[in-house]
Amino acid sequence: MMDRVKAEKQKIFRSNMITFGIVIIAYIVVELMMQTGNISSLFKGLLVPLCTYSILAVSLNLVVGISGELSLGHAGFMCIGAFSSATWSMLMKSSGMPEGMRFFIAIVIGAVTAAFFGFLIGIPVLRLKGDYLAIVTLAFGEIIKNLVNALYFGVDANGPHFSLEDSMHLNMDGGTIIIKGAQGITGTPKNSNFTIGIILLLIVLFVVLNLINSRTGRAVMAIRDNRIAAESVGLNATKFKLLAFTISAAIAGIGGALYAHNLSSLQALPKNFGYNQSIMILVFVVMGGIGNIRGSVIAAVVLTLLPELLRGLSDYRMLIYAVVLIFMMLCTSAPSWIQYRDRIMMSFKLKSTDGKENK
Amino acid sequence: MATLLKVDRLGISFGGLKAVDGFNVEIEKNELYGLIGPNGAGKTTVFNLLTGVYKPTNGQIVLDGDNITGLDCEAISKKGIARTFQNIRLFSQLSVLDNVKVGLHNTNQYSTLDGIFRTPKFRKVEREMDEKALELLKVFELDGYCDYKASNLPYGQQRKLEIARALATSPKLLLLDEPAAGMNPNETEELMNTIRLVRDRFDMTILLIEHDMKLVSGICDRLTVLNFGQVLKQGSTQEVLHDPEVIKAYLGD
Amino acid sequence: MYKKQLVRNDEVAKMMSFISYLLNGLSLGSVYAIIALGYTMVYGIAKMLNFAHGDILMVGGYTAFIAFNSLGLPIPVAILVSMVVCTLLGITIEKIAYKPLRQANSLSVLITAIGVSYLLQNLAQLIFSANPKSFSSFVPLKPVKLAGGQLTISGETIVTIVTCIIIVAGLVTFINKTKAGQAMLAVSEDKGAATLMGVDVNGTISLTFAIGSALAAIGGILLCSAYPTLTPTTGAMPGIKAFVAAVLGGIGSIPGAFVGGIILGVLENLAKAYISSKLSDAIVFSVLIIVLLVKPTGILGKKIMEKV
Amino acid sequence: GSSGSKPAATAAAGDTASSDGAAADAGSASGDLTWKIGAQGPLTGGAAVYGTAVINGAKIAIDEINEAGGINGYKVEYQTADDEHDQEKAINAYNSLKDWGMQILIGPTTSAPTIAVASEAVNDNMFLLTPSGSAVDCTATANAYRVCFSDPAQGAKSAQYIGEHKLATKVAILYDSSDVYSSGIYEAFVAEAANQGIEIVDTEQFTADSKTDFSTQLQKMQASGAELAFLPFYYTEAALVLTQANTMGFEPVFFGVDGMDGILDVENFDKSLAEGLMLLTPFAADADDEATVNFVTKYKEAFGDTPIQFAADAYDAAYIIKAAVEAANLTPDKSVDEIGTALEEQMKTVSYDGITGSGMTWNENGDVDKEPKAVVIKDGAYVSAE
Amino acid sequence: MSTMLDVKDLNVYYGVIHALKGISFHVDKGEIVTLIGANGAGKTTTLQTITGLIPARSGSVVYNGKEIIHTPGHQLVSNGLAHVPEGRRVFATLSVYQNLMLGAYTRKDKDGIEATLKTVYEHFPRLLERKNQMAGTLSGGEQQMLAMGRALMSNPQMVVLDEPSMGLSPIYVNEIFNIIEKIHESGVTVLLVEQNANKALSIADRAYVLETGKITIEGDAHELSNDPKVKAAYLSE
Ligand SMILES: Nc1ncnc2c1ncn2[C@@H]1O[C@H](COP(=O)(O)OP(=O)(O)OP(=O)(O)O)[C@@H](O)[C@H]1O
Ligand SMILES: Nc1ncnc2c1ncn2[C@@H]1O[C@H](COP(=O)(O)OP(=O)(O)OP(=O)(O)O)[C@@H](O)[C@H]1O
Ligand SMILES: [Mg+2]
Ligand SMILES: [Mg+2]
Repeated sequence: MMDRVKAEKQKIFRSNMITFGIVIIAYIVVELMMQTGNISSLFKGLLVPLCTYSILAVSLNLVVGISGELSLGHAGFMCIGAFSSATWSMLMKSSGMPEGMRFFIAIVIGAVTAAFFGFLIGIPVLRLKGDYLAIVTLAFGEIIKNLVNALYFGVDANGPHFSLEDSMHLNMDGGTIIIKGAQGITGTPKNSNFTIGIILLLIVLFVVLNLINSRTGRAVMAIRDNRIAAESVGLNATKFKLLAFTISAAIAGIGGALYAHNLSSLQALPKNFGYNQSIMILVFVVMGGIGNIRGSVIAAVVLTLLPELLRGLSDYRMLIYAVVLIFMMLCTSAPSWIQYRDRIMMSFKLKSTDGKENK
Repeated sequence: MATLLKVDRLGISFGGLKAVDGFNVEIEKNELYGLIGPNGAGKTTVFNLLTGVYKPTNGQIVLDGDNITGLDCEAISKKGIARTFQNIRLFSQLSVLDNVKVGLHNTNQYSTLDGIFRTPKFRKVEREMDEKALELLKVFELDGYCDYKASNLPYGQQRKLEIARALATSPKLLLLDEPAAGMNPNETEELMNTIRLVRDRFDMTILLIEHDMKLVSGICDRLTVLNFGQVLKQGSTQEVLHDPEVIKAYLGD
Repeated sequence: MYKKQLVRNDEVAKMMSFISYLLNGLSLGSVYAIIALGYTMVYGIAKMLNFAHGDILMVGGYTAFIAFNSLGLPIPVAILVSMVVCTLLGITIEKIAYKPLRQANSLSVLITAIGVSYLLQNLAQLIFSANPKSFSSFVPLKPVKLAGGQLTISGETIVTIVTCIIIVAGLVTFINKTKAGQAMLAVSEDKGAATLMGVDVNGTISLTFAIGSALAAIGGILLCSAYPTLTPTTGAMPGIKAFVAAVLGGIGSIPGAFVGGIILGVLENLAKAYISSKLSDAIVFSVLIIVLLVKPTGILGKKIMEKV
Repeated sequence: GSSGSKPAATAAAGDTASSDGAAADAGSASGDLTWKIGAQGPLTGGAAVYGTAVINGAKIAIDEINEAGGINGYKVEYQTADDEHDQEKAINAYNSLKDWGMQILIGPTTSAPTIAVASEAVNDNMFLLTPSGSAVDCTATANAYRVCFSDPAQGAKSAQYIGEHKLATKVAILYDSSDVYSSGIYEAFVAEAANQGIEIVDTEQFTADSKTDFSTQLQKMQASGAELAFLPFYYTEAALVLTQANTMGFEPVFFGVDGMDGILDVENFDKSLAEGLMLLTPFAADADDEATVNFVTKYKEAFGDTPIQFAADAYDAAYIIKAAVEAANLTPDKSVDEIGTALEEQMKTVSYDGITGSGMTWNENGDVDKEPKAVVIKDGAYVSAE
Repeated sequence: MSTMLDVKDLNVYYGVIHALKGISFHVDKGEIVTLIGANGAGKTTTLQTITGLIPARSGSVVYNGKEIIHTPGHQLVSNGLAHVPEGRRVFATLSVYQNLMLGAYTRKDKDGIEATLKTVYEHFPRLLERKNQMAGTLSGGEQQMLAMGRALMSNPQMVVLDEPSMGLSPIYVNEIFNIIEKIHESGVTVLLVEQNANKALSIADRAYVLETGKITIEGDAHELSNDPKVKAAYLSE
C-alpha cells in the first residue's frame, strides 16, 4: 500500500509543480513579449495587478477554502499592508537607503503589520461561525477603511504625530505629512514590477501549497471538516484557525504592499479597500474552486482581464461582465450543468473501472 | 489489576433535565466495558462528559491517577482518551490516510516551518506517519481505501475508519459509541473480532455503548446499565443481562 | 438663582437634543429594519445571502418614481405597481440565477447574487442614467412637532415605524400560524425532509422571494421618501447596512431584523452626535462586533445547538 | 464676471489656421492624419455622473471643433474609457486609450485617479488636461494641467469670499471625510478662515458609507448657532442635505463649491429648497452668454440632461487643447512626447476665454488662474451674487 | 391483490457512479416488503428515488397505477406515500410538536390530525414527554421515534422505512417492529429497508436482496430467511 501512498504524494507534487510551471511559463512568455515589444500598454499595465490579485486570491483561499471560514473583510488586510508599507517607503524616501532594500523591507512591514492585525482580529472573530464570522470580518474591513480615511500622520523634528481629526490637529512643526486622511498618501515610489510580482506570487504559492500538504495544513482542514472530531483527537481548533487566518492576513498584506508601490497615490476608496474589493477577491476564490489554489490564480487572472477585454463594448461593459459572472457561476457550480458535463465526459470514457471512480 | 478510569458521582443537567446524575464507574486496564441503557438514558452524554465536550456540573473523573475533570477536549485527548461518535464525524474531505494522520498529529511532530520548507525532519516524520497510519488501516482492512475521500466510503467502513483515527492518538482509553449501528449481522460479527483484536494488539482499554446485544454479550467483560441518567445496574455481563430490572427497562423479552 | 435657571435650561436643551438624535436614529433605523426584514426572510428560508436585495430595493424606488412622477398614477397604485414589479423581478431572479445552484456550495449562490447586483445596477444606469433623481415623498403626513416645536418627528419616520411593526407582526403571524409559514420553517431546516412532508420546496422558496422582494419595494419607497435621492447605487449601502442589522438582530429572526435595524440606526446617529461623525461607521461596526462576541448568534438569534 | 464672448483662443502666437473653410480643406488634404484625443472618467458605479458629464462635455466640443475644421487643420478622433473612480482601473483606462493611439488626454475626471494616471502618464510625457481633478497633487507632474480650481484654491477663495462679503462670522462645515475633494477644500477653508475673521463653530463629517442620513450632523450645526453652513461636496449629496435641513427648519446661508452645480437640474428636485444657496463656481448652466447657451442647448439636445460643471470643464478642456496645439503649431504626426513637451511649454503662455472662466491662464504647477463667480439661487435660477 | 408500487428497470447515477443498475421490483397493496443488502448496496438510493428525492436517469415507478417517476416528491405525500429517511432528518431547531405537525402538512382535517397525534403519542410516549424539546437535542433513539411518528402523521397508505430500528434499544427495536406490524394491520403498505434482516424477514411477506445496485435474490420472506446464501450473508444465527 505504501506505493499507493507514494503515488498520491507524487500526484500532489506534480500538481504543485504544474502550478509553479504555469506561473513561470506565463512569466517567460510575457517577458518575451515585452522584449519584442509585442504587448499592449493595457496588458503591460495589468501585469502587476494580476500578480496582486492572484496573491490576494491565494490568501483568501487559505481562509475560505482550507480553513473553511467565510471572510468578507480581506481588503482590510490588503489596506493595512498597503498603508503600512507605503508609509515606510515615504519615510525612507530621502534616507538614501538603496531602493531594493527599502522595498524589500516595505513588503516585510506590509506582511507583518497585516499579520499582526489578522492575529488581533482573529482572536475574537474566530469564535464565531459561518455567516456571523463573515459579517464580523466585513465589519472589521470597514472599520479599517474608515479609520485609515480619518488618519493623519506626519513626522517632524519632534517625532511622529497622529491625528484622527485633520492635518491641523497634527500640531506639526514643519516636517512632512505622510498620511493625509482621505487624501491618503501621494508620491509612493513605484517599486513594484512584474518580476517582483511574480517572485512574490511564487513565494506565496510555495508557502501555501507546502503548508496545505503538511501536518499543519491537515490539522486546519480537519478542523474545517469537523471541529468536534478534530478537538477529540487533540487539535487546538482556535490555534490552527488563528494560524491560518494570520498567515492569510500576512499574504494579503504582501498583496497590499505590491498594490501600493504600483500606484503613486494611495487612497482608501470603497472601490479598492472596501467590502466590494473583498467580495471581488472572494469571487476569484469561488470561481477558481474553493480550496483549489491553482484555480484561484487562474480565476484572478481571467476575471481581472475580463472587464478590460470588454472595454470595446463601452456602455455595456459592466453589464456584460455581470452576465458573464452569473453564467460562469452557473456553469461551474450548478449541479444540473455539471451533471450534463459529466454525462458527456462519461460517454467518452465509457465504463472504466467501477471502484476507482468513487475517489 | 490496576484501575484505569474512575468516575465518581458524575452529573450534568440541561435546563431542568438531569441527563446524567451520580454516575459511577471503575474500569480496569485492558478491560472491555459496556455501557448500555434505553434511548435517551444518557450514555452518549457520559461519553461527552468523559471527553470534555460538556463540562460536568458535578462529580469527578480520574484517568490513570490523573484528575481530568473539567478539561477541554483537546487536553483530554492528550491525556489519553479517544472516542468515536454516534453520528459519524470524519474529516469528510480528507483522504482515508489523512484522517488517520490527523489522529497522529500529537504523537508525530514537526513544526509549521519544517512543513513549509520541507526539511529533512519533515520528510522523516511524514514517512513515519505514513507507515503508522497504513499499519493502523491494515488492522481494519482499510488500507486498500487509503487514497479514497473519507466521505466516499460506505457506512460500515466509515465507522471502522473512525476507530482507526481514534487509535492513532495512542489513547489509554478508547470510547466507542454504537460502533455496530447500521451494520448487518455479518458485519457486526466482523466488527466484534476487530474490537477484540484492538484490545489485544494495542493493549487497549475500551468502553463502548451498544444496542446490539449480540455484540455486547459477545465481547464485554462487564456492563453498566444507565436508566434516566442514573446507574441502574453494574456487574459482569451475564449477571447484568439476566437482571429482571434490566430486562424490564431495556431488553424486553 | 439665575445661574441655576441657566443650568436647568441648558440641561433641558441637552435633553431635547438627545431626544431628537434618538428620533433621527429611529427614522433611519426603521428604514434599515424594513430592508433587513426582506434580507432575513430570504436568508432564513433560502439560506442565502441575497446581496442583490439592496438593488431590488433600488428597482422598487425607480418603479415608484416612474409610476408616480412620470405616469402620474396615484400613490397607492404606484406603490402597488412597484411591489408587483419587484415581486416578479425577485421570482425571476430566483428561478434563473439561484435555483440551479440550490444544491451547490452556498458561496456559489452568494457570488451569483453579487453578479445579479452588478447586473441590476448597470441596467438601471443604462436605463435611467447615473444622474440622481429627487424622489417625492410618498408620505402625505406632515411632520409632528412636539415640546413647543423643539422636537420634530417627520411623517416618514412615523409611517416607516408603523409599517415596520405591522410587517413584523404580519410576518410572525404568517410564519407561526399558516401552513405556508410552517412550510418555510421546514424548508429552512432541511429541504429534503421538507419534501418528504409534502412541502413544495421550490414553491416555498419562490414565495419567500416574492415576499422578500415585495418588502424590498416597500423599503425602497420608504427609504427614498425619507432620504429622497435616487441613483442606480441607492440600494447598495442601505442594503449592506440592513444586512448588518439583520445579523445584529440574529439573522433569520424576524423580530431580530426589526430590533437590529432600529439599534443600528440609533447607534449610528448617537455616535455621530456624541463621538465623531467621521468615525461613526467604525463605531457602529465595533458595536456590532462586540454584540456578536457576547451573543454569537445576534440579539434575538436562535442558539444553534450541535448535539454530539 | 464672465465675458459673453464666443470661446476663442487668444493664444500668444495668434490665430493660426483655425478658422472655417481653410481648415476643413487642410483636414481633408492631410489625408488620414487625425488627432487622437482620449477622455476618461467613471462611467459606471457611484461616481458615474461625473465621468459621464466629462465625456459628454468634451464630445460636444470635439464635434464642434471637427465641424469647424478640426485642430490646426486636422480632424479629431475621440475615444473614451471607464475608470470606475479607481486608481488602478484608471491606469488601465489610460493604457487602453494609449493602445488606441491617444496623443492627448482630457481627464481623468476625479482626483484619486487623476493623481495615479498623471504619474503614470508622465513617463510617456503624455499631455493631460483634467477638467475636474482638483486635488493639489493632480497636477504635481509636469505633463498635467487642469481646468478647474484646485481644492485649496476653492477652499481659500470660499473663505475669502465669505469674509470679504461679511456673509457670516459663525460658520459650520459639513464635509465628506472619505472624499479627497471634499476634505481638501475643507482643510484649505479652515486654514484661510482664521485670516478672514471667521469663527468655525462646528465641523461635521460624513463618509461614502453613511450618506443617507444627515439629520444629526445638521442638528448639531443648527445648535451651534451657525449663520452659514459651508458645504464643500457634490450636489448629489447636497440635494439630500438641503431636503433634510428644510424638514428640520435649519435655515442658515448655505454656501457651496463648484461640485454643487447641477443641483437645480436634479430631476424632480424641489428648487425652492435651494433658494438662497450660494456657490462659488466658474460655471452656471443658465448663464445667458452666448457660449454657455450654445453649449447647454447642444448638450441637452444630445444627452437629454442639463450639463453640470464637469461637462463645462471638459468642454473648455477640449478648446484649451485646441488653442494650445494651434499656438504651438503642432501636427498629429508628432509623437506623444513631442506633443507633450510642446504643450507643456505652450500652456504657460496660453490664455483662454471659456464657459468656465475668461482669461484663464496657467502657472507652471498646472493650476489655472481664473476668477470664480459667486452665484446665488433665486427663484429656482442662478443669479450673480454681486 | 393489486399492485401498489411497481418499479421497473430503474437506473440512478451519482455523477459518474452508477448506483442503481436497472432494478425492478413491486410491492402489492397491503404487503410488507423488505429490501436487504450490505452497506452501500443502494437501498437508500432506491427509496430516495421512489419518493422523488433523487432523480432517476431512466426507468419507471408506478404508484397506485400512476407513473410517478417525474412527479415532484412533495406531491407524493398527499397521495399517501410517506418516507422515514435514513439519518432521521428531523427538523433540529423545531420542537418535537412542530416536527409532528409538519408531518401532517398535507392534511386539512383538524380532528383527524388530532386523532393521529394521539396514536403517535401512544406509540411513543417519550415524544409526548418531550413535545416542547428542540428535536436536535433529542438522543439518537428519540430522534428515530420522532422520524417515525412524523411519517405516521400524514396518515399514509404506504410507508417506506429506511432502517427504522437503527440506534434503538432492544426494547424499542421490538416495539418498532410491533408498530410496523400495527400500521400494516391498519391497512398501510410497507416497504422496509433494514440491517436487522432477521427481524425484517420475520414480519415481511416478501423480500428482495440488493447487491451493488442490482437485485440478486427475491422471493417469499420466509423462504429467503432459510436460503443458505442469504443466511450466510445477511443473517445471524
Ligand atoms: N445538549 C442537550 N440539550 C438538552 N438535552 C440534551 C442535550 N444532550 C442530550 N440531551 C438529553 O439528554 C438525554 C440523554 O441523551 P443521550 O444522547 O446521552 O442519550 P443516549 O443514552 O445516548 O441515547 P441513545 O441510545 O438514543 O443514543 C436525552 O433525553 C436528550 O434529549
Ligand atoms: N450523495 C452521494 N454521492 C456519491 N455517491 C453516493 C452518494 N450517496 C450514495 N452514494 C453511493 O451510492 C452507493 C449506494 O448508496 P446507498 O446509500 O443507497 O446504500 P445503502 O444500501 O443505503 O447503504 P447503507 O446500508 O450504508 O445505508 C454507495 O456506493 C454510495 O457510496
Ligand atoms: Mg447515544
Ligand atoms: Mg442506507
